[in-house]
Amino acid sequence: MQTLHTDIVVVGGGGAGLRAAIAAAEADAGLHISLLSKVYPMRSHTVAAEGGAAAVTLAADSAAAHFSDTVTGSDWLAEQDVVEFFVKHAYQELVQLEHWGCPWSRKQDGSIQVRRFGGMKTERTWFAADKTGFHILHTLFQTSLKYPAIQRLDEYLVLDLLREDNRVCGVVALVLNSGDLVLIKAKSVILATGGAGRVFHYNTNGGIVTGDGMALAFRHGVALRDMEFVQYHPTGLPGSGILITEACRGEGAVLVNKHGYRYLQDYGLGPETPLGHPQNKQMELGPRDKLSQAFWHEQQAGRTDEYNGHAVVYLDLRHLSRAHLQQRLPFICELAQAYVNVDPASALIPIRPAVHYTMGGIMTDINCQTTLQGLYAVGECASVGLHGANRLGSNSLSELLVFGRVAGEQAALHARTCQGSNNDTWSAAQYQRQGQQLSRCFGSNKDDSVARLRQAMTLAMEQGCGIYRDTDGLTQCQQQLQALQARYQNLKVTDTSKVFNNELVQYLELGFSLDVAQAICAAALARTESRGAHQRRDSGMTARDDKSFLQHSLAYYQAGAEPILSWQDVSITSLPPAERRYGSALETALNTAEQAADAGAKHD
Amino acid sequence: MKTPKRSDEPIWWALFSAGGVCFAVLLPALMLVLGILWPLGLVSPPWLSYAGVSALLHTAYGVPALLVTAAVICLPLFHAAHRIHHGLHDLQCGYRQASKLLCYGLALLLSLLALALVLAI
Amino acid sequence: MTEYQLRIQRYDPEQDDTPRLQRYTVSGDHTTSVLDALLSLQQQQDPTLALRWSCRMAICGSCGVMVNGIPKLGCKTFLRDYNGVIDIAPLAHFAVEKDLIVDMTPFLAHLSAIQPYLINDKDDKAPHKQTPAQLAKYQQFSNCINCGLCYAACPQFGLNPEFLGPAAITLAQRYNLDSRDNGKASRMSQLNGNNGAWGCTFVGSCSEVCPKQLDPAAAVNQAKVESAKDFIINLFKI
Amino acid sequence: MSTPDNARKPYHSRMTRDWWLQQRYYRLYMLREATVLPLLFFLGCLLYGLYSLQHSEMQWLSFAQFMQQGWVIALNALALLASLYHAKTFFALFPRVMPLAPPLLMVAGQWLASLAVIITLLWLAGVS
Ligand SMILES: Cc1cc2nc3c(=O)[nH]c(=O)nc-3n(C[C@H](O)[C@H](O)[C@H](O)COP(=O)(O)OP(=O)(O)OC[C@H]3O[C@@H](n4cnc5c(N)ncnc54)[C@H](O)[C@@H]3O)c2cc1C
Ligand code: SF4
Ligand code: F3S
Ligand code: FES
Repeated sequence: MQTLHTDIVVVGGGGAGLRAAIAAAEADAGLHISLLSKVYPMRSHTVAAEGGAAAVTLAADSAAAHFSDTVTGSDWLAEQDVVEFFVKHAYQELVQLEHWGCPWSRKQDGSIQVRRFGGMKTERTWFAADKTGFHILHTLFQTSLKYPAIQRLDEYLVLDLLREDNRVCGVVALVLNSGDLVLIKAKSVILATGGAGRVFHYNTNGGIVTGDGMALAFRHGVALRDMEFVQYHPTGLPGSGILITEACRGEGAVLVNKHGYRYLQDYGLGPETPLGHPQNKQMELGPRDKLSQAFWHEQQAGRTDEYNGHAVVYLDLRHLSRAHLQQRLPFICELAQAYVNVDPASALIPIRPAVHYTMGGIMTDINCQTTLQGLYAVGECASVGLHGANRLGSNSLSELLVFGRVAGEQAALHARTCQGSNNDTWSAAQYQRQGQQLSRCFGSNKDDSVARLRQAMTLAMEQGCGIYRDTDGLTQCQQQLQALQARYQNLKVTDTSKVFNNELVQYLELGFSLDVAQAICAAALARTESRGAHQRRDSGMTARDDKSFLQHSLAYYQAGAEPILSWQDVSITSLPPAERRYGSALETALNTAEQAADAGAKHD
Repeated sequence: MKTPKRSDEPIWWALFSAGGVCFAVLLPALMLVLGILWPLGLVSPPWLSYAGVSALLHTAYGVPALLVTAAVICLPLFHAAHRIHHGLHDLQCGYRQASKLLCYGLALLLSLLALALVLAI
Repeated sequence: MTEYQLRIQRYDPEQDDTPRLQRYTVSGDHTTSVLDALLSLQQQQDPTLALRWSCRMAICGSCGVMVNGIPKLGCKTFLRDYNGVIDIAPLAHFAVEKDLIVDMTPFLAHLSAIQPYLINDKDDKAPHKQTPAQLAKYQQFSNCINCGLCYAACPQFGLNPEFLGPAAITLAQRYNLDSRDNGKASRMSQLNGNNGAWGCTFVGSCSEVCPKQLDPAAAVNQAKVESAKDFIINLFKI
Repeated sequence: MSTPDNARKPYHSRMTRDWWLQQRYYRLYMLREATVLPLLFFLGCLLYGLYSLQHSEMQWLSFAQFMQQGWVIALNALALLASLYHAKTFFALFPRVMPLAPPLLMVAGQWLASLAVIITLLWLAGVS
């Protein structure tokens, strides 16, 4: 039996995991930190984030404004104390990253430059060209090399958590290059495994974004919160789903349907803003959920075009000069050229909505602590309560940093104060059980395969839990998922090799994904209102219903059955629910909301 | 990570680079005139007769002659030595130290010879 | 849809002593990348095929393979650009773990060796000032996605695995050129060695294959100039 | 994390001695490196010339005769071509190693220098 002993296990080498590991190492150099990741850290999907990270920066901006944008964007389902904490600490975290070397884009005088972003009233998005996530991830990864306390275990796939009663005491991992199982005992475990976008068919996510961490915690009785809220990004490339960043629209790109008409003005986001003069929160800079929904209506009305069999509308950047595009959006130019053979300076980019982000996740408190003692969660896999029903672009990169740090510090504190588990017979038994479980999955597949099952799952989710949902579709999806779970029980891994067994990894990931998919579907079915990214078409459910649903949904795992749903109150500190308004309706409404927020912010 | 030993390559690389410039800027002209046109009889300037060259070297005797020799013979020799030394490594031939001694040693010897010949005239 | 012939180098450490070639036929259209083709093979014909990938948008650096002998990102190389049988093999100059997966540990060790992080002792709360011109000095070299294609293209790394190699030296230059950094002196000691900048003979193929066009060859050779300066300064120190 | 019964068995392939024949890029590299071989021949001629000059007029004449042999002219012509190929590659590398001015400008400047030397020498040799 291979057993490792460490103080803190961080599962995930993305932005959140790396930030947490560094924070833990800085909090206490005497602690031993193991950073596990199923891919090399710099392959994590944080690398793909293009647009930027938000923090109040300009003199004209205020914490209260960022707070109100975030809460409004969340359709009032954000935990307002968490948002307050977040907006207060975001700036300092971005500066920290600057001190670690992140090549932020600059103004002529050498100060930080900020750009516009959808749903944000003021320019407050820091960016590093259009490779912000890439630069953040590499800066963090490279900085992590400074700390001898951080031991990296690259290409380790975590299969399960080790739990004694109500506390976590380590993880079980598969070492991908040898096929060996290893038990890693620790006092604190931080899950930072990223989102679950790959549960859907069209998505902007990398192949590794399969919801592993969510399922790990879920299976051990931790609630998954607000799982019904899945963000569609309005501008993915047809087919692949590769993201064309919102920053394009921040720079002035416009959306047109097949007739060349800027259709967003028909969906409450108008009036039409003049070409080259984007307005915050109007037209193309409206929030993502609204934009994706508008696409759906355009498609229903037959005003979308077709590209390689996919319905598309177009992103128009042609009025921006080639030089400007090369300077501000070089990666977008490269992507458009390679994947749809379009030069954005002279032609329209075909785009369509694609699943982008899971707002929900492992429920934690403001300290990133879950209901299992010693278990923390952070980043996209977690629901600390920042995004509510809809995330604003550029809030999540900042979230990784702000809460990554919190998680690391809290985990360090816990590791210093708690007693580790020393029960070795118990460990041996665990190890054996895991080994047996793993060996049972090998065999020959007659009429099913991991690939086929996965395809069926992603299509079912796209159908049932898409941009618009209704009871029939959701119920059908739920039944399909149940059938797929049954098929999964009989599914076998045909490749029995140990070294880099891709099929085994995909099999395990699919198991995680299916559990997460069921949680999404169950929560979506239970929320019989429309809010943020969750839109129901059933009659009586198309509007927000604060009386019954100003509540977080909590899904609890049931082995072999549908998750059990319960509800949790939302923490509201200073901004009482109001209507979410964009376009011209915004101005008047916002002033009132902001006054309230300012009043609230004065308390601290 | 321990600190590696400082390489002496900067010396050879500097000579190689200087030689490379001479090879690219000065030698094409020389090769054209001395190696092709003159032997073919297409040009026969008086300064390429025995008396002419001797006179030339005498007027330029000393530092100028040495400098010209260094530029058209010595530095290009080191340039060649550098490339051959690394080329042998590329072809997986020979031991690094031996090939280094041989290549740069020969370049040094021939360079000294050239300079001595110029001074001896 | 067109049919494409692929010849893939397979190696299963538990069965084989040396790699073998296996032929497959896949269908694809003008948008099908090599990665798409490999994944469709894996899903429909042979689940035992092992490869690395994630972002499928040329930014995570996982999917490097040799295509007809040239290092490429699988997700940014398209079948439409090839005729005849397409040869696919794991990245050259690295040890093969299985099929298209190589051992990247030496690459990571070399990256870590050059202290790839900002070294300075500023700890006030304000960001540094850095003008766009100062940023431009190193920006290009900060775009490395750690894909390792340049190592597979560099014969000097193939001949001498201790050579720090193009990406690591480029990263060292990236920090050395950063106006906010004071760590050049300690990085130079790595670059000054025979396995540092001096391991390069300017073959230049690293820059040819770099999918992000950051010209690592230029970085490595600029590092030689720096190392030469450092050499001279050192002479006067004693 | 390797144990004795670890299933790993990484396969290390060795570079063969003819690696440089496999890709066009490597062949061009080797060609560039090989430009020094005809260069060495020409340098040998120069040394021989110097020796002859120092020795006697007779010797100088026999040097001149040596230079007139077909194979010598051929090798020196090759050396000239090699020097031009070397120049092409060398000039292209310079701006990348020392980015002092726009690359095109630097490359053009270097060619102008070579050309100037050629023209000067031709003029001195009486070509008009
Ligand atoms: C295309 C795209 C663009 C985006 N742009 C922006 C933007 O401009 N601004 C913004 O704020 N947000 C953006 N986002 C969202 C943001 O990038 C992500 O939410 C965030 O990067 C997630 O980071 P993370 O650290 O939580 O997870 P990830 O970066 O996904 O990392 C997850 C880590 O967990 C590891 N892991 C997972 N499962 C296991 C397991 N079972 N065992 C071991 N390790 C495991 C993985 O190996 C990986 O290292 C974007 C997202 C996408 C997809
Ligand atoms: S320098 Fe280029 S080729 Fe080399 S690892 Fe970086 S991105 Fe890849
Ligand atoms: S290919 Fe290798 S030899 Fe130098 S120029 Fe690039 S590092
Ligand atoms: S899959 Fe990420 S670079 Fe190709």
